[in-house]
Amino acid sequence: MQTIIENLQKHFQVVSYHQQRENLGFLIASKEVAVGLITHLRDYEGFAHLVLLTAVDWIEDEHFQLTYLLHHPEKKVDLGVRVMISRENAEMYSIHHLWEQARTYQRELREMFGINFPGSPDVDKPFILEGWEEIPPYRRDFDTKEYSEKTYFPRPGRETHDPAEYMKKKLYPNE
Amino acid sequence: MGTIVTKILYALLTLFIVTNYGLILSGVVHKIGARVGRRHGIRFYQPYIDLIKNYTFRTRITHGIMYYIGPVFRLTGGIGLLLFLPVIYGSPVFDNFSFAGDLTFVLYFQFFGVLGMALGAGESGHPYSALGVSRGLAQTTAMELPLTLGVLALAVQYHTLNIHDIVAAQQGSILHWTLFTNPLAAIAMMLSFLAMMGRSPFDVVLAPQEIPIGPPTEYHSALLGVLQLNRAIFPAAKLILFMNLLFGGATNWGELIIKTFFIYMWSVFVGIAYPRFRVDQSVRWYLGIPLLIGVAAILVVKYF
Amino acid sequence: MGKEYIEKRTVISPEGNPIEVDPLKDYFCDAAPKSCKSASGIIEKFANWARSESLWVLGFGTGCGAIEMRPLMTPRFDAYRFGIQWRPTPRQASVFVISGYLSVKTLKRVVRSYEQMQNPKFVVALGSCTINGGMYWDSYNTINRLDHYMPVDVYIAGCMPRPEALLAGFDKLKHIIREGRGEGANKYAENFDWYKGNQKKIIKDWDMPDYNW
Amino acid sequence: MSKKLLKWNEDRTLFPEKNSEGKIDVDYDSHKFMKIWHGPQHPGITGNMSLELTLLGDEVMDCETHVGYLHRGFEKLMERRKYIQCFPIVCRVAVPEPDFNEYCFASAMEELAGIEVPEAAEWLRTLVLEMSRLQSFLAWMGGQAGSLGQGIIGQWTIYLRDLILDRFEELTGGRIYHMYMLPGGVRGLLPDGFRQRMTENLDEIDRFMKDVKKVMFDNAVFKKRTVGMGVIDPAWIHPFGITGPNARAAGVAKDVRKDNPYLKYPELDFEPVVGKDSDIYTRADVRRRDLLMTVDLIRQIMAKIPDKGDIRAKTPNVLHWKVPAGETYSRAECTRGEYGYYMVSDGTEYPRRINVRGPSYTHAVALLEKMIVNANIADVAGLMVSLHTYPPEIER
Repeated sequence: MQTIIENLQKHFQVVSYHQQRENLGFLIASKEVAVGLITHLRDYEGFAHLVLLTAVDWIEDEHFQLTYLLHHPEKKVDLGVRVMISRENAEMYSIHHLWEQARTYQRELREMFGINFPGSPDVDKPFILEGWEEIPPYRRDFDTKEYSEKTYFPRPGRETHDPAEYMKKKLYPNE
Repeated sequence: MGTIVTKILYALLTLFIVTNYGLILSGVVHKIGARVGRRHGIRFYQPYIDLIKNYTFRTRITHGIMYYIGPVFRLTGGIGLLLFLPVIYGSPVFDNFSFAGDLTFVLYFQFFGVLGMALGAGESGHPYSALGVSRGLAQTTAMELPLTLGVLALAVQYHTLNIHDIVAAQQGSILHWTLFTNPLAAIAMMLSFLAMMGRSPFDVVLAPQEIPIGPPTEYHSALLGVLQLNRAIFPAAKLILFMNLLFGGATNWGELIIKTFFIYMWSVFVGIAYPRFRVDQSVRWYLGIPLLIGVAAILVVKYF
Repeated sequence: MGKEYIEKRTVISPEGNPIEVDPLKDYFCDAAPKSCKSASGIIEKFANWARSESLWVLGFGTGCGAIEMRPLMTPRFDAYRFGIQWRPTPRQASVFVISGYLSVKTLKRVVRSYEQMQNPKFVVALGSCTINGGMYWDSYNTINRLDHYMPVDVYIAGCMPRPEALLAGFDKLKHIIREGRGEGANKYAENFDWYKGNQKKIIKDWDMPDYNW
Repeated sequence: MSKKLLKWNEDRTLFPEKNSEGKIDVDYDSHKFMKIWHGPQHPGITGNMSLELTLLGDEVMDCETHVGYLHRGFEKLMERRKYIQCFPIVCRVAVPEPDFNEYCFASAMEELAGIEVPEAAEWLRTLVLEMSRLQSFLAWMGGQAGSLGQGIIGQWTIYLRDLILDRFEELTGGRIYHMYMLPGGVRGLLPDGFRQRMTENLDEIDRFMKDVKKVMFDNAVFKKRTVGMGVIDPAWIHPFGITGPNARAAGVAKDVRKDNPYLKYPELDFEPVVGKDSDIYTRADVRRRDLLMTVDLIRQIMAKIPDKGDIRAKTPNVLHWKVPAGETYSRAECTRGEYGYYMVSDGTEYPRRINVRGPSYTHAVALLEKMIVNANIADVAGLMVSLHTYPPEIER
């Protein structure tokens, strides 16, 4: 794992590297070099298998984190490439030419996070949702509970509690 | 005048008995299939309840007048086949309208229902119906070839086109059955019989996993009831036909029930054990060995 | 995805003649359903008995409850004994088993399948998620109450209900039908506007006729 | 000679030419093509999804997979639940094998929180995962035979599956959803007499699998329908992200249990089952041998599993459990391929983001759309089932 990273640092500027466990590491790459880095990893280092592509919404820092998790079939190690992109007009270069299934992931991200991948086939087609009019649902500022209560005729009689407080009230009322 | 009225009344009596027999038989066959799968299966009288239920639906929609032709033709094919068969050999009551050329007639009625279904189901406009119809026609055409060759071999063998005479020729001993006197024709016809009963491996026409459920996709309520009624009569009539042609006919109802039951079991056992052919595979299969056997049957009868 | 397939357009027929097509009007019958009178007295009772003893279930696994439908139809529980059978097309089925949560996208298909079934038709809803949302009560994509969108005869609670519970539910449904209370289809026809309003409220891209037979 | 005579000389000049993308230009106004929807209301579909097929004659010219009928927004729901509240809902992500969700969730969380699971709990987890694989394979086998019209296999295998579900019920209290693998351990030890009954069930399965082999795998019609159908080129494995038996049938020995060993798999003796021809038949056969291997693995586990011991590590109060910030990915080998959870924690009581990587994600969309082209419409169901796709894990 360490040799791969050292190799990588010769060609690319790797911002930070974090070893989660012996066969899994995460590094941060900038948006511009990310696709080149991933191509390099696939073609020269042998990370041939794209495990997943997903996004994390860091709403406080005003950016999305895209995670490309790559797997090395021979060395059995994983490398996560994290790319931070701005939350405003979120856009990322497409990798559908590298892996066939990437277009499915990119369609999903387009729909659920509103991240655009120009050039990816069918990226604007609805994938999971149908006739969705709100902001993309996986964004942190979308409140699913409020939307559900507003839309789906909740059956009266359901009570919800915060489990910690409810338990405290039930079990230790005197404290 | 009096004779024709009694004849019609007798025919209706036959129809009534055979319908009930067919309904119970389909229930029992379901049960046998279920037992192989370690189940109890449906109650043996379940087909009656299903029939009643289908007739008591309150709404019915139509796809135009041709749409009704499907079930009507299908039922006509079933009843027509039965009415021209001598059901019980030697009994004036259950002899039906058997006449000198009924063997050709029977072959025609066998195909009649399929054609009617094709017309009607095509009218419903459902793509699965259309797919099912084209599959059904292709497979029936292929399956008819060995069957017709086998029947012609029998006609040549017995020098008659009358089923009654064919049955008469087989009386006396079990060795007089066509099964033993002309085994090649019997094999060709019994292979065709598999597809006639619409069970695996030749049930791609109705394959619920691919084209649920083929031609009858759009038929519902009373129209489906008519089809279901036919599903009881038609197999029973076909069983009686094969019993008459190959297994020496029956001289009483007990014999008929035993013989037809075992003939049915042939297709049931094959059906349970095998997955289904694609339609092109089943056409190829019928144009292969069964067709050759059919040709051989005719040649054997003609030249040996 | 464009919706041009439901817009009015001109099609060239195989003979070369142009034909005006308005798919929603021409391909479907969109007349609202009518409530059907039941027969009287003993005939209706007999019919109800037949209906209750021959429940043809539509083979539409809408949610995770579908996984318990297979044990239900196989050796251990064998629902065939009670006259419950599969039917692959909605035209021929009389019972719609909503097996679990319904997302909005599925609800649209469920409504269509339901409307294609013939009167009388019954709905059995499995799982807590059809009753009040269950585990997914706060999800943005699953409905909370099925009875706002179609009349439900029997609810079977649980996540997920065991096959024994399903058998008990079907037994209850039989009782309801035999007592003549299984009039969901008529209820749907009588309160058609209310049901349609609820459906249209959540199904945003409504690209089908209001009622399709 | 006779074979050549019977073989139709297929004239493909009538078929339209493919364009540069490998697809044909479909012109519906030419009245040559038919568009057909395969699902969601369709008995031949696995789960609740639909295929939009474009047909020319009997042949599929183009296919588009539509998913999303089962979308419940799990990843969103988990963001507004505490970790322990996520625990009961994760198993609902995929119905046929809920335990893999529980395991991946629990192990990702334990890794972030730095908790060591006791040995007995690890053995029990291994046992439950293998049992889960076994029942899923059995359910699949019935589906594969059923998709080709052989319903009897389904009756037998679902009967066998019920036996395994009984053992699950005995061990965990649940038939389908077990909620057994808590973060930090498991909920209970083996009940009395469990081994005995499990051994009897495994013997029963062994006995039935011999019949299944005879009726299904040695069947001439089954072979005719499946041999040479739906071949996955080994070169597709990495571009499409194919994992599990689908990859192993193509000769690539990819098995997470061997590659990235987890739980007690290093102590068990097994070799990944590998096929050669990569058609439907080989995939089915690989799964059958995998099933028998799973039976063998359960026997090995039963011999080694401790009867008592600590089954739960010490965890903080679960209602106030703040998992340290970080991110990780934990994976396991389920019947369909690699199952994984990607978990991001921001140091609060609520997970920041959890992403589920279901193997069907790639199999059912990109791969199926490619494979199904030029298949006969009658083979669509068999082809789809042979990939063992399951929609809920695509859309969650």
